[in-house]
Amino acid sequence: MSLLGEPELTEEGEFVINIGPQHPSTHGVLHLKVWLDGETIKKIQPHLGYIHRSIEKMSESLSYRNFIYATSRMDYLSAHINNQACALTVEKGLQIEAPPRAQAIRILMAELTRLSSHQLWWGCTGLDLGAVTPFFYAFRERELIMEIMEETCGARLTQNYSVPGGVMYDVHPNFQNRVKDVMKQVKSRFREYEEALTGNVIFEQRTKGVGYLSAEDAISFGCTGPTARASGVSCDIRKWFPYDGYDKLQFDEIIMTGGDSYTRYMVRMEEMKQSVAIIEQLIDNIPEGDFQAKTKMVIKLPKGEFYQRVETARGELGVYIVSDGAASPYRIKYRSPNFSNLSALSHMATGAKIGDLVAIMATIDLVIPDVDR
Amino acid sequence: MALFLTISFSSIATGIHTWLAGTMQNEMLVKITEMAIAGISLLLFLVPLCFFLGYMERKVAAFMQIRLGPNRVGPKGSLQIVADTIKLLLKEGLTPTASDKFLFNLAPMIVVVTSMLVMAPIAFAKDFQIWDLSIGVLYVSSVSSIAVIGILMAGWSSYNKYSLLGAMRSGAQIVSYELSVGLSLISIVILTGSLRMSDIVMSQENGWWIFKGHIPVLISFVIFVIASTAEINRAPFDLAEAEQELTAGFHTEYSGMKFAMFLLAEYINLFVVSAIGATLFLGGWMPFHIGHWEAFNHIMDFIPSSLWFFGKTFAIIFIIMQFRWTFPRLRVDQLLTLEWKYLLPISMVNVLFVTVMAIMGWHF
Amino acid sequence: MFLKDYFVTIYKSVGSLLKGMKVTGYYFTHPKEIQTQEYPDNRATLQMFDRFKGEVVMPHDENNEHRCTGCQACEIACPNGTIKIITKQELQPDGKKKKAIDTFVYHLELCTMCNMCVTACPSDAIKMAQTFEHSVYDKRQLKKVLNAPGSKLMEGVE
Amino acid sequence: MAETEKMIFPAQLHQTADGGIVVSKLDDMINWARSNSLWPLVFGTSCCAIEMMSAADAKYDWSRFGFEVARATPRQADLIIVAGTIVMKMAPVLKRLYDQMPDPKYVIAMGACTISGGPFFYNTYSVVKGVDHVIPVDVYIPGCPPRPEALLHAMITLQEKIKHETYFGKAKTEEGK
Repeated sequence: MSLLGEPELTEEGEFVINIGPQHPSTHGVLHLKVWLDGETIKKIQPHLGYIHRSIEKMSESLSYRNFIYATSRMDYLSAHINNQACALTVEKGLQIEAPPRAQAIRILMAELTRLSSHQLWWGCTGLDLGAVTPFFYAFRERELIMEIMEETCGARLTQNYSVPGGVMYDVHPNFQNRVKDVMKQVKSRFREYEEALTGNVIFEQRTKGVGYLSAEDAISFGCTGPTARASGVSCDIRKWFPYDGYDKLQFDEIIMTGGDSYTRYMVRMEEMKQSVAIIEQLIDNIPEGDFQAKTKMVIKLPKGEFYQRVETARGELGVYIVSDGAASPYRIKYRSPNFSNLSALSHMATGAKIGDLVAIMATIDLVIPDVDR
Repeated sequence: MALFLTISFSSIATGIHTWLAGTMQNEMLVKITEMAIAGISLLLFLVPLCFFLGYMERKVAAFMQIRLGPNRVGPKGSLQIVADTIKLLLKEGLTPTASDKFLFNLAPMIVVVTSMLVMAPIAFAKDFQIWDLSIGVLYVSSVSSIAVIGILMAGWSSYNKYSLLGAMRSGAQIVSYELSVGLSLISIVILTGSLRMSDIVMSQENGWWIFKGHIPVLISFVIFVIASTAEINRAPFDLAEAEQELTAGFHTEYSGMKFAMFLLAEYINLFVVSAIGATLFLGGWMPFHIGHWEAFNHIMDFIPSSLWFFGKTFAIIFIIMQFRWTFPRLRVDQLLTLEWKYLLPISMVNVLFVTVMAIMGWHF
Repeated sequence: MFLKDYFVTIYKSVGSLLKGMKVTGYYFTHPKEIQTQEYPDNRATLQMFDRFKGEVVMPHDENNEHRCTGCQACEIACPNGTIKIITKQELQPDGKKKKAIDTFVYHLELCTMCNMCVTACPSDAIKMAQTFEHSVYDKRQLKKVLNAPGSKLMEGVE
Repeated sequence: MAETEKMIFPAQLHQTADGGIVVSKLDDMINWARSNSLWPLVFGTSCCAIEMMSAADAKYDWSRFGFEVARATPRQADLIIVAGTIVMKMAPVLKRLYDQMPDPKYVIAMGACTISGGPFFYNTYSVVKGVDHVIPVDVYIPGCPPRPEALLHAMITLQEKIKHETYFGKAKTEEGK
């Protein structure tokens, strides 16, 4: 049943179904108009705007301190990384740098966010493919990370922890011990993840060779993040344009060349391990010092344009601020990773089955509010 | 208590029969009354059974998913399904305007009635069977395939594209998997030499077929479990409902009581296929006997036959439930590949082995 | 050769499926792994973290005095107008008029718990409370007045 | 629950004088069934949906109350948890989903966005300022997003409300007497 429009056969005798806006596998309110031939997909047309909250427009009327909180609601699974991106852009405009302690805390939080986001993604991929139980195993570890977030930032999902100049307050005294405990547990569970889903023959059949995206297509669609890295495109912002001291850390950019759903899955699984490695490097070496640089009460950026990109759990997030010297930005534009990744969906899913569409959407890891903003 | 159960089942049945035959002179009337009693007692048995299966499913799922599951309604949450049923009974039963109203309302009935009909030849305990007809196995495999008509009807009449896709998937699925189920049942029929359920159970007096029949019967048991999971539309073969793909598949438009009937049918089907699997491969109500160990067999006989039957049935039900909560769903083409490329050829070759074994008398 | 591949595929597939069933089977047979915290029953022992942001409150001491001077820093800091402060001119004992709060309106239904108001407050008059059970039947109940009736500014807070 | 008792209930509660024992017992049974079998619709638009998923996970486990049968089709759902912002384009879809649900149906507005537009109350042009402009809401939970426990609390609050409904006889209100 379509939510928009009656069931109909188009002139060429095509069978059109509307997946979404309310559909369990669209991860939000995406509306896909799908032309079918039997079970095979002939064409997909995504319809956007069901969660367009005009965050960009809204940010123009907020001060530089205040607009950051709204970006938590954009890609809510990488809320901290979004906040970090905005804070970095403002810092760039002010030509200040966060103190080393703040930078280390930010990276720790960003990697924890990435880990929790990937864990949620892992559970939901299982769920989308019909295996319900992985969801619960993934959320068990995710809840532990949420506890860390809650103890230090005071909120589980939308932390609002990064502020221009550093972080809002220092980490909780318990932070280091708790993180170490959690990392120990997270590491011990990877094996179980592999047994429960990765090695499963049905899962392999469902994902291998499905939704192929070549490196050229990945570049031309502007895909970033694990989606592009699974096609062999090196695009990790943490390596290419290091920020907040990522250049001082030892970690690998995961690049695989399969280009199918299974490779995208494997890239994310490996990234989880890299995140754990980054956290373990940094957790004992948080520099002492201030957690926040001194900033004025009312921040005013000089006239000009400022751009900063970061690597969220889904790809490259770019924050572009045009300032006219006032206390609030003249124009803000977010280059969100999901929008570009979504644009490749139609290309990837054409010729696949409906079941594959679900698998492809799961492995792109779409967050729809980030598409619509 | 346990001994009482064994005695009562057979004696109650014969007792009722003699009493009815004594009071009513008309033989026809006796038959009709007996049928009515059987039907009513079946219903009285099925409803609590489905409550239990629903509860069991939720608890099994919960424990596999490291959580508690229903525990607030009634003791340990045991009344959860009762609450669900009462709610569904009292919920508005919608019939979409554009649907074919007659077929739309008929479909759930067909699905439920079909699954209940299959209960007829199942032996629940020693001498306790509704209808011990001479073609029991054939009856089971033919009647159970009628259910697909109900599902197709539901999908077609809903005037909904998801339903239609679900129904078409279900049609392809049940028609294909019927073959494997049939072939694996036939291997037991070949060994027993009879289609009658009571004969099949009695033939396992000196050991269950899964032990007596060596590897070929083991293979056909595995194929039976896989194929019947597919036939009753349960995950990982629940393509007809496929929540993540087709919202709710063929019953997308059903609400309230009509939806409850689909749920009821699902659980009855689950019970029926497990019961048939238990009867054919694990000896039904027959206690665990080993060849000529008279003393051991005698001890085993003390456990009432109904307990044996339900124990085996629930073991298979548990396995099917574990499938559901462990595996991802197959894609529609992989589903057919599995059947036509793997299950069917293997079961065909398997039937050949079983035949040779039966002719040569290599089984115990 | 073909037959060998065929059976190797079957063997591997069955193996991987059994591995998956081992995981679920393990958890089914190990009830101590159950993670559930029974929320309404564990209410007495459930402890939120100190920094958990549940709602904005204005602490009052035993003399019904608060620390809010009515400077409206929080109102300005709030990104989405959750706080509205209505001030009045209060006559001091020495005859001077002084600004004081009349009502501190807090819209819980709008609040995003971003903590900006608390960090902006120069006199620590407001803080985040660790409550979270705010469910109501009527949305009007979510509009709160934080200063208690008849409360005064604490001595020495400027 | 002490908290829920304190809350102002939309209807004043009185014993039915003329209701009769059978009718009120039946009512109790129906309300018991309905309140303990709230099947939510899978409907999440943004951040709150993640916390809704968390409420389903092993740590919070709403299946203890019998809520875990999340239905993807509105035809089989009893409850719609509006988890996330509703924008102007989504509002007609939400209304349609609500209309497709069979009676009795309940609505929980989860999070600041659904109650009032929340962070998007001022300065945006596209957000519906409160989901109660579109569909009637039974329980509101503030928070951005509310904790999973807060969602459980809201569902318990909704159960309390359902337990005071009447199916047979007159409403248990002063006006109904």
